[in-house]
Amino acid sequence: MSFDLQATRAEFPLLALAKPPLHYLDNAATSQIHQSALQAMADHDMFRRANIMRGTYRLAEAATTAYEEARARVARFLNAFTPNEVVFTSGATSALNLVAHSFGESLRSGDEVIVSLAEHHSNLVPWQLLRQRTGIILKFLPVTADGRIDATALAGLATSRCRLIAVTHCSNVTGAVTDIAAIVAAARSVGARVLVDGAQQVQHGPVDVQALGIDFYAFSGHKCYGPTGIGVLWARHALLDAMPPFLAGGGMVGEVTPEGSTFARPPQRFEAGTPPIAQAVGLGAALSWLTTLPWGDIRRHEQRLLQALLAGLARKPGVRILGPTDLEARHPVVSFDIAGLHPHDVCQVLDRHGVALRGGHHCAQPLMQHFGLDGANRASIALYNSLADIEALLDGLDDVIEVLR
Amino acid sequence: MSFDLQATRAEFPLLALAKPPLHYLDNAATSQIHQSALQAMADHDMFRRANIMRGTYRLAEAATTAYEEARARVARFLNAFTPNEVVFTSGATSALNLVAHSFGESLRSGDEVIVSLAEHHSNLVPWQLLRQRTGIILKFLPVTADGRIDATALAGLATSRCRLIAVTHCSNVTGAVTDIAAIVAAARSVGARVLVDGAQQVQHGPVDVQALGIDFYAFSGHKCYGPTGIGVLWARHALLDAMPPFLAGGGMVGEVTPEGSTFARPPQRFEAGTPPIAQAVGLGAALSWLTTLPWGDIRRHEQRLLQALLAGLARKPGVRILGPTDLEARHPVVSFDIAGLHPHDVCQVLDRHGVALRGGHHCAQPLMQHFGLDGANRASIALYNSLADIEALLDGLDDVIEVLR
Amino acid sequence: MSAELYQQAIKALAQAAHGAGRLPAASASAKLDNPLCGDRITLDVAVEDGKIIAIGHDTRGCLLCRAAASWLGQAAPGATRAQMAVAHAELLALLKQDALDTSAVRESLLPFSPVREHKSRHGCVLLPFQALEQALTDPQAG
Amino acid sequence: MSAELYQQAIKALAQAAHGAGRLPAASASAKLDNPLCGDRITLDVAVEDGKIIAIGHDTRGCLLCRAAASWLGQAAPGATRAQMAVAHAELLALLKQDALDTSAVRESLLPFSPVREHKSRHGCVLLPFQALEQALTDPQAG
Ligand SMILES: Cc1ncc(COP(=O)(O)O)c(C=O)c1O
Ligand SMILES: Cc1ncc(COP(=O)(O)O)c(C=O)c1O
Repeated sequence: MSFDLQATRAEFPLLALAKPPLHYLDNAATSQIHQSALQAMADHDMFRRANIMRGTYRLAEAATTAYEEARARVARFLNAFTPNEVVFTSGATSALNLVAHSFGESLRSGDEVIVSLAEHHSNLVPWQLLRQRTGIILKFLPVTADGRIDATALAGLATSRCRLIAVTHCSNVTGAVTDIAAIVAAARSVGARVLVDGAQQVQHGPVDVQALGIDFYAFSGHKCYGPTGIGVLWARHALLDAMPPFLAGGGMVGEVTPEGSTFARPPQRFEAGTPPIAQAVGLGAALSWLTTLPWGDIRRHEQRLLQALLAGLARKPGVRILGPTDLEARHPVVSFDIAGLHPHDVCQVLDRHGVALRGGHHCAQPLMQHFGLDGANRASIALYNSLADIEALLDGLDDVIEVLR
Repeated sequence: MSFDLQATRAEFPLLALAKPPLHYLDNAATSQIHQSALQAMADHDMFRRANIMRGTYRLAEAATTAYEEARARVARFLNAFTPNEVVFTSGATSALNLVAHSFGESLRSGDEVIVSLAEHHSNLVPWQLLRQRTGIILKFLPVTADGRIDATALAGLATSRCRLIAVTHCSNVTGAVTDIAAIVAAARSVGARVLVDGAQQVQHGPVDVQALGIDFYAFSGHKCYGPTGIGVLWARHALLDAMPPFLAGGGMVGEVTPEGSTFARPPQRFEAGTPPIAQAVGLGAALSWLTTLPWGDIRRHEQRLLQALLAGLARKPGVRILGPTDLEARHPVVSFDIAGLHPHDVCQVLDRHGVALRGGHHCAQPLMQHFGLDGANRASIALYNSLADIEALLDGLDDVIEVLR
Repeated sequence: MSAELYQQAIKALAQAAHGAGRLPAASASAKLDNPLCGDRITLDVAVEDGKIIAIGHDTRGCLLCRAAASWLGQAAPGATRAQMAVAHAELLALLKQDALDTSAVRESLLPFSPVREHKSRHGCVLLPFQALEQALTDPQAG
Repeated sequence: MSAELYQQAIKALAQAAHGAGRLPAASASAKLDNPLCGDRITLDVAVEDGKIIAIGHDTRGCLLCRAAASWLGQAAPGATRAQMAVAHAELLALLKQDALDTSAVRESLLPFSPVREHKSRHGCVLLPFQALEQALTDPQAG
């Protein structure tokens, strides 16, 4: 199978229906949803809607089966050891908070957690709050001049008190892919666990958590062509099994009396209340579709667009690219500054050209500080983008400069 | 406008499409979804999908507007003072956990929280975990012989250390509606706050949180004809404003540095990460539809079915109804036991008759203990149910007794 | 389909309640519950020279669960651990194999085959077998 | 639409940056940010006998935000609190009234009217006005 760009675009209702055509380059914020996910959710709600787990009638069985099949699909996408390692959450942020609370409960004052300066706020602020609650020491892995996480600095940073290293798989600002192997090696040498924030990785293909050798992986459905309202925490089952519950309520208990409660085993222990059932089914459909795609072709396609974008930006006056300017170990997410022009103004004018770009701090203020900026423009490419999208952006930027200067 | 049952049933795709016809009587677990919610979500994903809040391009503005319009619709449904009192969560359970963590953080060892023995696990276990974390004293409001929350017992129970009384608006086991006015009066006399779990109330019509005089209200979308994956916490704005954040991440911060962060005002402070955007829009559509309905007619219709159900059950040999057997201050949720028959077997056989009923402890084990049972059968009626549904259940029960005895 | 589920053989097994009641001289016990449906079993077993000599159980569960516990109460005494492990495997095959193949399953277990079609009930039937396995491999204080 | 947004009058205002820079002898200050977009302003004001005599601000924001701050830098000195409250109300009406009605809005604010159509940018224009209001009613230590 080879990658057919036009056919693929047609499978995204918003892109297919947009008039005038939309050059959607804000995929790092949210990707468009694939029709398989939309269809799976509608089918679920129209033919199999019931609460899961405890119903014995056929409709409830069908709903439970669909939900657990979605879990199995996530497990296949991540190459998890078993579906029981897959916890459905409402998004990457809630998955990360789950770890900060449940795994975090085992940490003591003086224990260390290391995060990088390139983290999204969702993988930073939960650890700051844990620091407030328990007195852990939060250390920061520096980034290189072009914004890459500097894994070599771990040698001087990780001590025997280090319990967890939590880093992003791919930066939502620079597109840089983290050297997870180096992180894992350093973590293992001090006995620390490794959490990887995969929010920006999963839209670029299946992940192999076993090969990565990590302990926790988190991502959101809405950034990988699936629905909003759903996310995933993957973790080694033995780790999950040792963790206390976080949210409490129906479906995660054993015996409940006024005096106290016992808890179910993972993953149920971490899925309190009625989960996002239809959304899990939608995510399962999107990931199944992703699993079948010709990723070699798609990577080449994405790199071609990335190259055109980097080259085009380099030619514009006053443009500074944040992060790596080469094609090595990165995904097609490019942030840039235009001297004297505020990103919100830039993106506003680009909108006139049908180009959807995001400007701001991208929920990564420490990284912005590193670059000496309050915010930046960001173009982020998904598999359905075309050279025409890149050209519209580059042409639009000429107009931006004319209008705003 | 008067209530047209057949026309209303036709607006629920699953009921309209089910073959053979489905007698869906598990509405307390999850209701079927109204077409307006399905349509609103599909439209959102097909025409307005973008991340919210920070985008300046038109698509992102449209998404943000739709999300905030949904918040305004929830506010109207609840008669909130302002939409800023409405926090979107992933469900009732997560809304209740939010309060147990954020409001709970202000409680000290020895402070008291009172819940009733009729609570769903989702409004019980979070307080047990808070007790573990902070040493609060958890007290239990007793229930009467027929399972009603006994508000008069508050006189002897609530002391000046009482900080919160948290009760369900309507029991998911007995259908009994709590006397909230009595709870509020008792709470005010000792300076305690009142949280009401509205999960079983909202499917029976709009709520007026101002008239109730309460402080917190929680419910789920999937039980009021809306989507899964979305819920609401309403709270007085001043209370919310005084509460620390719970989940942390993008969208709920002000300034973030490695040293620490400042937080946005409510509701954003409590909506970390990308929220369930399409699901909020779907819920908004369902609640708008609910707001327009002729509730006087619908209540009469629901009561007629309830009456037929109660009378029919009373005639069956060995059947014991849990909870009130009259029509006063209750919704059409009826749990019952059949001597010697396990609820799972009962519901399994009913399924052959196209009757969807739930058996089990209904996530209310303390109440089940009160009734001296491990579990029970539950029939729960929604506005789209018909007398034919009740008759199918009653006929089915005759077969149940024949097959299982 | 459901009619078969509650066929006479199953009802009779549940009714008979072989092995019901705790075992005073248990060499091992296990208490297991299915948090999803609330079924609970406490199972005692007395083992001598690798052979199960007696079994007892306190089962709070549905008809299917009680029938399965009763089956064990009948079949386990006199059997070795290995034999019971095989019986457990046969039941798993009966319920979960992609295609129904009864050739490898003993006849006395066949009345459970309609449960195949009802995934939500698999746990009910398996719970007593899991309790026996746990009592034999990872016993708790009775 | 967006073209008008960045019309010459707005660009000129931003460029002029009236009142830019902190005020050494401020009688009150306010620091405000828009957490949704990251715009930040620190605004100082010197008041004498109920009259604003000078204003200063450090604005990190987009062109629209800087234009609004500059508008204040030009209009506030010499005005009373009440006059500035009215200007704030006029701007709010210009941006948020259901139907555009410019009859009650002073001419110097009209260049901001295209912002109406861009809800996500309302906060940019309003931020300096909110900072002034806060400095006048609920001042923090500068
Ligand atoms: C790297 C990274 N981590 C975490 C998140 C949080 O994802 P969500 O907002 O879907 O919870 C994002 C999304 O913005 C991200 O880019
Ligand atoms: C009274 C009550 N409270 C809370 C809940 C929890 O709702 P959810 O599972 O949607 O979070 C339920 C639903 O079962 C309920 O009936």
